Amino acid sequence: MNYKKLTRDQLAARIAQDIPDGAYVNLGIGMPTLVANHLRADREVILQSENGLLGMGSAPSAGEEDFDLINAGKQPVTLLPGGSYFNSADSFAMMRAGHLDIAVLGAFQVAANGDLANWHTGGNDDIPAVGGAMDLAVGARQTWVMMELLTKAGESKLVERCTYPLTGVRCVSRIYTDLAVINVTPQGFRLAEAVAGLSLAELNSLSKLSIAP
Amino acid sequence: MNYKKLTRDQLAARIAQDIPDGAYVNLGIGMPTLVANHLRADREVILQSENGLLGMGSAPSAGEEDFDLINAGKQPVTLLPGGSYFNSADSFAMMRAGHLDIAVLGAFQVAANGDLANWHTGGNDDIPAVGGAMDLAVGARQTWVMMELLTKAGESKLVERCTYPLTGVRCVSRIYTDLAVINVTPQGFRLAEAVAGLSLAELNSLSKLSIAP
Amino acid sequence: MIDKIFSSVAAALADVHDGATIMVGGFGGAGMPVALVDGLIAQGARHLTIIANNAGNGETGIAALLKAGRVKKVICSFPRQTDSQVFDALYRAGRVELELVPQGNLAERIRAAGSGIGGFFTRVGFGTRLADGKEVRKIDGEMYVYETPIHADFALVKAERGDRWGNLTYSKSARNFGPVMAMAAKVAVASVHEVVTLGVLDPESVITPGIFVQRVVRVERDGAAT
Amino acid sequence: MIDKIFSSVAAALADVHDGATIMVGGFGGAGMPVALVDGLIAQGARHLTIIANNAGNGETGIAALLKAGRVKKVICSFPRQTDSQVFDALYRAGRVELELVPQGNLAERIRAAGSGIGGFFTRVGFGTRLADGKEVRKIDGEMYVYETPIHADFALVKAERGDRWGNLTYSKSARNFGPVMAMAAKVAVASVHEVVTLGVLDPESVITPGIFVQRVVRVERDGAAT
Repeated sequence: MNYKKLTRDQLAARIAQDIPDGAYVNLGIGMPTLVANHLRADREVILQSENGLLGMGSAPSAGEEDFDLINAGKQPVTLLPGGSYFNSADSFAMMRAGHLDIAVLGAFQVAANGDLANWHTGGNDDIPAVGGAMDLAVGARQTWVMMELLTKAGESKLVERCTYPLTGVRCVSRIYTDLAVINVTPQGFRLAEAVAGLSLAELNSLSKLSIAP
Repeated sequence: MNYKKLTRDQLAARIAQDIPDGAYVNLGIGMPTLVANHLRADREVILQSENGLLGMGSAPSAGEEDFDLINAGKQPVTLLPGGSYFNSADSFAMMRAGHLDIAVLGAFQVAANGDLANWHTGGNDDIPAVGGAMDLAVGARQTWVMMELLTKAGESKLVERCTYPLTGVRCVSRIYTDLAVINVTPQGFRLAEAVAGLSLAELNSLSKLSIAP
Repeated sequence: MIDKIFSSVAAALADVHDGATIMVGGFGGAGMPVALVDGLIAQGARHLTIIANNAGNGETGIAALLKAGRVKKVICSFPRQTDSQVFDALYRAGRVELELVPQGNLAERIRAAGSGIGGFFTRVGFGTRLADGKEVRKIDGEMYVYETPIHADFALVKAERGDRWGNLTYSKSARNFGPVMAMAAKVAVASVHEVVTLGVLDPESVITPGIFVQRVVRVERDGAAT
Repeated sequence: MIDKIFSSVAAALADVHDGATIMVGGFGGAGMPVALVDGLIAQGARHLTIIANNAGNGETGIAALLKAGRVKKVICSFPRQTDSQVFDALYRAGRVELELVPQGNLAERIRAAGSGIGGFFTRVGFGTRLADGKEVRKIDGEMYVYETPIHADFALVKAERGDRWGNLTYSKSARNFGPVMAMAAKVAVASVHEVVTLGVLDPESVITPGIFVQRVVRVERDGAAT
């Protein structure tokens, strides 16, 4: 094994690299939130938060927190000049009608047809919670997934068919993982790039898939 | 004939008398607009205008007109302290979901089952225009009609069944005319009051109906 | 004269009945009308159905209402949180029903109730277990799910400023569900931190027009009722 | 950097194609983007479908566009007015199609397009000739009619102030259809009377968030393009 996995921050930076100037983006709670720290200074990207903000800025300085101004993860944030507030119905209208360019979401599994599972592990004792995941998954113009390729148990999160309960059907267009960037095409997964030193054969072996070159 | 028809202003005052303190009211274009001039000073009534105002005031003084501030009849109006502006979807949400207490509308015909015809005479060469009439007719908690009982040709506008194209089905609860006030009940028209000197028999003869006492 | 200002939370909630359906604004703590929920606990109504984005945080607000055993059912999008221990325990014990709704469907269904919409089709949820058994329809080549309006007897909304006509403004992202919930309830009760004279609120910037609000009560900024 | 400010009406409308579907804000003259409609006339696109509340007043705005022979079809609620002579003559001559829509259905169908709703049921219009042939459904004992979203290629909206992110405020009742039309079009073009620096508009009082607006162009208050 002569390759190195991307760290979470490296992965976040890799995604930020692909977000074009002027894009309207929603970063899902959890890992995708990290992308905000790596947005390029020479590009203006407008972040939306499902709870009713557009133009979300970084975390406030200590002591400057306003708990009326939080993000979808319920952490205090700031609003940039040019930002705005709106109600939940308007916020989800933004998501659900394709006004957002990109949603970056975490995932438990992504299938070769673009199906996404990221809200429920399927365990019977789990308390289900969906939040805005289903809205974002099918609403944004492009849905990108940010995740580690493998679970802690070494199982691939890229799958032929999702076994976990679905969040959305055929909604993911690209998956950014710590080992490779993969596009979802009408013919299934297709490798966009792998970390240095990782061959497609090794990737296919890890994922137990036949990802197209 | 030992009775006198109410003038339009008397009829407007009669309607204003029945509008309770605190009511949210939409006055349709045309004759119902006159009701605004007769609202009782000891009651606070909030007027809604379909084009996006709540708390509509009277006409501005000459020279004070602002053509960004008009009523549904496109005449300049004012806004009272406590008034607000909103978009057309929100304005019609107010109408359509029963938030308005009373809509006062003009009519070509009202039927004994409460059907209303007030948007189209049915003439083939007429250019149809509906505006907010259908929304108001079915949306307000109570729809009242303000009209003369008879057409210029002497025909009753109270009818067993409308012959003009309908605005709404079973939506009118009360009709204020220059000769009588009539309620629409599950059993059909019922007289609430007639002008002094007009008997029910005369009213039935004029309207060619059997209005219940 | 119209005067929607109530002198106390208790007065504003006096007629909540057992079995009532109650919308509660807020996303996490932002916009959560804690003083009104505390008032509801004190008021004592039972067998409530609560409609909210979350199912309570920590031991306050909806969590305290749940803990007091007043809630029969929760309709929400995101019950599970790091500090949702009260809901979690009741749910696992089978002592509270849950209807889980994607957040956008929740907001849109509430708006539909407030707007006279009898039902609508949305792509959100299609093919997932949250759409199990629901009517579907193909529209322009895409699959949609039929969703119905959510009405309520009461809405408890946390606003910032209000006047005697019921006009409201909010504070930043505390707005969230407040405006649509106020539209969808028979009786919308708003807590405000400041009651202002009629005309002080800019008519261009009123967020909830007074027609959607039946009762306004001032509470201190720390959440205590005045 | 995001800069949605266009230097001229002509530049903001350069790519309107023949056969385009175009929403035009306004209720009567209030909110009617006369400078943008004049720009559309100068631009020359033909066979247009116009979606608006009215079908033109006097000889300006939509009336002038109609008179120039550019309009194939009008979708509106209230074409007939005392000064709608241009539309009236074309309609009577069979030279323009009309789809008449109750005003609330018009606003709601436009909002639906901007909100990802595939269709919805409303009581408005049931039993009338404007619902002829439409699907109906009984919901909670009342009859509803199925209505579909109205999308557009362009929306022409008259606002008051705007910034380079596309945030808009309006003036009084000139707001009307602007906010929902901006949501429902692929390209929303807003005329403003004042372009302000980012951050000048109060985030609590932005009426149309910039995400819904693609182009902003300043015009003089008399309607003339700058």
